Amino acid sequence: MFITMQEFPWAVIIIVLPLSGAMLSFLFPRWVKLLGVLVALSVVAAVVGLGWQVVEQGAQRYAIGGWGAPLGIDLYADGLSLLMLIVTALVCLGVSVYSTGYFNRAYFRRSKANYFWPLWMFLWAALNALFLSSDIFNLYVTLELLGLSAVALVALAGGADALTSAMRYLLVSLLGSLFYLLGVALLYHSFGSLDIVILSQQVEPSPAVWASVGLISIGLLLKTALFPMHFWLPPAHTSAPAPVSALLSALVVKASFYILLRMWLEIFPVGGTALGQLLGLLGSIAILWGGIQALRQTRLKMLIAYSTVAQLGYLFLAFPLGSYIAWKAVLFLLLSHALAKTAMFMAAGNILHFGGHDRIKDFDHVVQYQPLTSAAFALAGASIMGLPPSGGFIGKWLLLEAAIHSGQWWLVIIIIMGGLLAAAYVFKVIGYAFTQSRVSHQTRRVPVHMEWTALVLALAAILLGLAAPWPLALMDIGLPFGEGAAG
Amino acid sequence: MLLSEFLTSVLLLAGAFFFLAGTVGLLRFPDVYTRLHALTKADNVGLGLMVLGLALQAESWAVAGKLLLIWLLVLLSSASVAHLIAKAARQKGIEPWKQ
Amino acid sequence: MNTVYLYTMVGVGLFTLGLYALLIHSHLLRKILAINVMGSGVFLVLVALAAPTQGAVPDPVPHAMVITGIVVAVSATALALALVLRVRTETGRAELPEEPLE
Amino acid sequence: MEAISLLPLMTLLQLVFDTLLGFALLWLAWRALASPELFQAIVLFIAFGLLMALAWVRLDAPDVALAEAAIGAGLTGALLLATLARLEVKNRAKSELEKKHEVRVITEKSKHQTFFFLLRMLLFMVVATGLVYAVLTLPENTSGLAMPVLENLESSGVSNPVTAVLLNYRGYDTLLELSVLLLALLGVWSFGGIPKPYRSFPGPVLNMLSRLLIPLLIMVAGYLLWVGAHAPGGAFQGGSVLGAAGVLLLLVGWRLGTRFVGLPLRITLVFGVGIFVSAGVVFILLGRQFLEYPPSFAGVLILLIEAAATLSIGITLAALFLGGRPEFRRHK
Repeated sequence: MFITMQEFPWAVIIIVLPLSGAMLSFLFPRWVKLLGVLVALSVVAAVVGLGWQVVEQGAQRYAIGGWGAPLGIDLYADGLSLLMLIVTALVCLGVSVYSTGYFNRAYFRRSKANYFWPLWMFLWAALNALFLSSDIFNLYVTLELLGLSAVALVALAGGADALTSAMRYLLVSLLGSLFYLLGVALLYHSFGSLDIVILSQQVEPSPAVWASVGLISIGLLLKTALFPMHFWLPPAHTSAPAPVSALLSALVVKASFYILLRMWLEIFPVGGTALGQLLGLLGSIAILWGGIQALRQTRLKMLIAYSTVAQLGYLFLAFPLGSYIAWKAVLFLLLSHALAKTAMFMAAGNILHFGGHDRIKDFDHVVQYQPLTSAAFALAGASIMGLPPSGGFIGKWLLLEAAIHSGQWWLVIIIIMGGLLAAAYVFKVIGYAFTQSRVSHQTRRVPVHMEWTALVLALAAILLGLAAPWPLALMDIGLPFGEGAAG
Repeated sequence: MLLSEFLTSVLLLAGAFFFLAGTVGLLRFPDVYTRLHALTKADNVGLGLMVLGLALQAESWAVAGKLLLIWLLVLLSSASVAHLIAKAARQKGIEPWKQ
Repeated sequence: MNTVYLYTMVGVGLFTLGLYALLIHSHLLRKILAINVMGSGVFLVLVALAAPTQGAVPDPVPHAMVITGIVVAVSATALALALVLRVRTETGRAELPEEPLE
Repeated sequence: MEAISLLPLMTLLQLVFDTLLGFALLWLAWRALASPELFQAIVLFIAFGLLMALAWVRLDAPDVALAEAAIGAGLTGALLLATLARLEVKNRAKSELEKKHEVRVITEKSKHQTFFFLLRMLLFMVVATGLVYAVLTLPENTSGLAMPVLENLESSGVSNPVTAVLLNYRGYDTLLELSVLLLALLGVWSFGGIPKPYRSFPGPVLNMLSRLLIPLLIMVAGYLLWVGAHAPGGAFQGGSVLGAAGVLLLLVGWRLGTRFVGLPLRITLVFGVGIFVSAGVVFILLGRQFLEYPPSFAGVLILLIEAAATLSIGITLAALFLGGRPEFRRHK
């Protein structure tokens, strides 16, 4: 009524929509599926609205309650948060469509299935709030909202495995949050503000700042599952229901990485320091260790979960480089991994749903029975390996370029070896997809839209590579990674 | 003025003495029933004396009333809780100490 | 040593004590207690450093943050406790398996 | 003259008191985490929570003290005890083996474990020493945001600065925090299959107590909600007192009538967040920012939101205590 399109608060809408969706689907369990898809579509529309605003007018800042930082809480959207929101919207739309088939009565008790929707929409609201927040205490609250909903979703699968891994995940998540919160306390008492921008202007090295760097980093690295703090990830991501595994691997671990990235870019610039080298080293070990472990797995979902451990390692290779290109490369990898990993977990869910198991050796003509799912897995695998023209290829290419540019040849070797390992485990799965199993299995029909969703998301991961200039340009809005010329 | 301050001091000290006695009883008595006895009796009187002492210094009747209310509530809940604990102990089969 | 530093040190002490107990105990109920103690430690640091020195007003923002934190903590505790009961029903033990599932 | 000469004595006494309290806190925490019996551990933890409330009072944070006493010690303690009772109801005659499990400390011998154990210890040492050093070098008094909070108090609608921060300046945090509480309940319900609590036989005393206390508790909740605008108190403190009333009701065997278990209960649970979000969105439509209250209505609006939140918080906490989702059948 009184507001023009230019200043319509899309950022708020993006948070409020899934939050209201969660409440409505809790109130009216009968309508959950319809609500889920409707909310997903409208959030996508709102993200488009915000995207248009950001592209037209540059980075957006929105003062909730009209107070403005440091007294109030600000939302902030630049290229970095916009891209995170876009990929979240795509993945969540996919998950929404996929889940209408996955959580049907044949597979899940209805009472359980009904809880999926509100929990999942709370998770989405938490993700959107997290990517938009500019306030470090508000980030803590969103982290808790995210962690608790993720844990409840893992436990939804029921059974001893899912429950114990959910429990471990919960403890890790709470521990990580407390480390983060203590770091926030030290930062607040050093500079009297919680706003990232204000902090970045005032910050100067002191023991308290270093302590808070350490605390925040440990807390968030624990949540991001960087080697050797990855122990909780594979069981949790494996035993969760397939759409939840997809959400966890694609988005939830990235959320804590996003905060880390923001803090390190804006508050404590550590790119290129000794700490950065350490993170790069841990990332490299994660790539190799995760790859080798993935190769050793006999169950498909476990393999994909270890692949996540490895792929998360790549994200930390930017820290020893610390250059403009390296940051962009890592963000690009993050986006393409989110899409590809969602597709992979969905494909695994389809295979599991169809044959009732995910033992790789017992696959029975998967290609023949589920051609769309197999195609989705192969395409997503291509992006994970980094084959051209996928999104994964562009990301790795940029990362290689940055590594060569700075003369850090050991990183080049790690990147190539990681790619080879990824190729090995992806081909292992694809190889078995053609074989016949000696054991015959009871099979179940998989709804067609579950197969299509996986395929569309895998295609999106490939298309991301073809349309690379567009996201790369978006990343520069608001200059989250500094000036290009400086790098 | 001076008298009321003097009275307050005496009452507070007396209250503190009852608290001390109750705590010693809690630590030294042999079984759950006698400990409950020590705790509730002494603490209720102790708190009562403290409340009385503080009420003498209260700025208004409302504050004194609130203090009194606190004491009454504590009386009510500690009596009930003592009963419940003793009942639970009896149901668990803990015999009262005899010697 | 004034009040501010005293309580801040107690807060740090509680945090590390809780961390230690979280890592060494295997019973889940104890782990949850440990997390809560750690949380109290963090809250204490947050508020103690905001305590007024000589007559000034205390900073209310950390107070509000801690109230938020307390509510978040009780939510997480409730969820964790319910999960403990479920784990116990499914596995017969209120502990996590020593080795993560491979 | 007299007051001045007493001042050093008072500061000394306060310092002694603070030191004692600090040590008591550390000692209780340590005992709560190390005592052999789980029941004992929980009771010590509750005592720890109460002393924490005392520490908040000493730190001039009465709002936090109220929240800590009601939620941190009271409801968390009730939740812990209820869980323990349900863990033990499964096998009343606890085997010796399990008793050992309760205090078992992870001391596995395998190399893998030793490595991680050493890593943890190292982490622990680094954290402890580093933190102490960092805290000691902090500037002693940064006034933080006290000044802007007080300067804008006029237009915030309330005169208690903590309520102003919680419901107005940083109302968005509170909105998300209410969502966390709702989410926790949703999670608990989604687990399903939570064992029923140990059936209690309330007896005349508990019945009498509840009959006396519950109306009083509801009144106190209302009072705390009302007084929060200008003195310590507010939605969380009021809500948790209401939750305590709910817990007491559940303890004496009261259950929600079948008619109210479905949608009516769910509406009550969502009410707080729902009103909060709606209030925020309405102002967007009126051309203001999200959650930006007009100063002239702010007081009324905050009270309205807090009232809804108090109700939802109270019911949610009581429902969390009950554990699983309330059943449709009547118990008796």
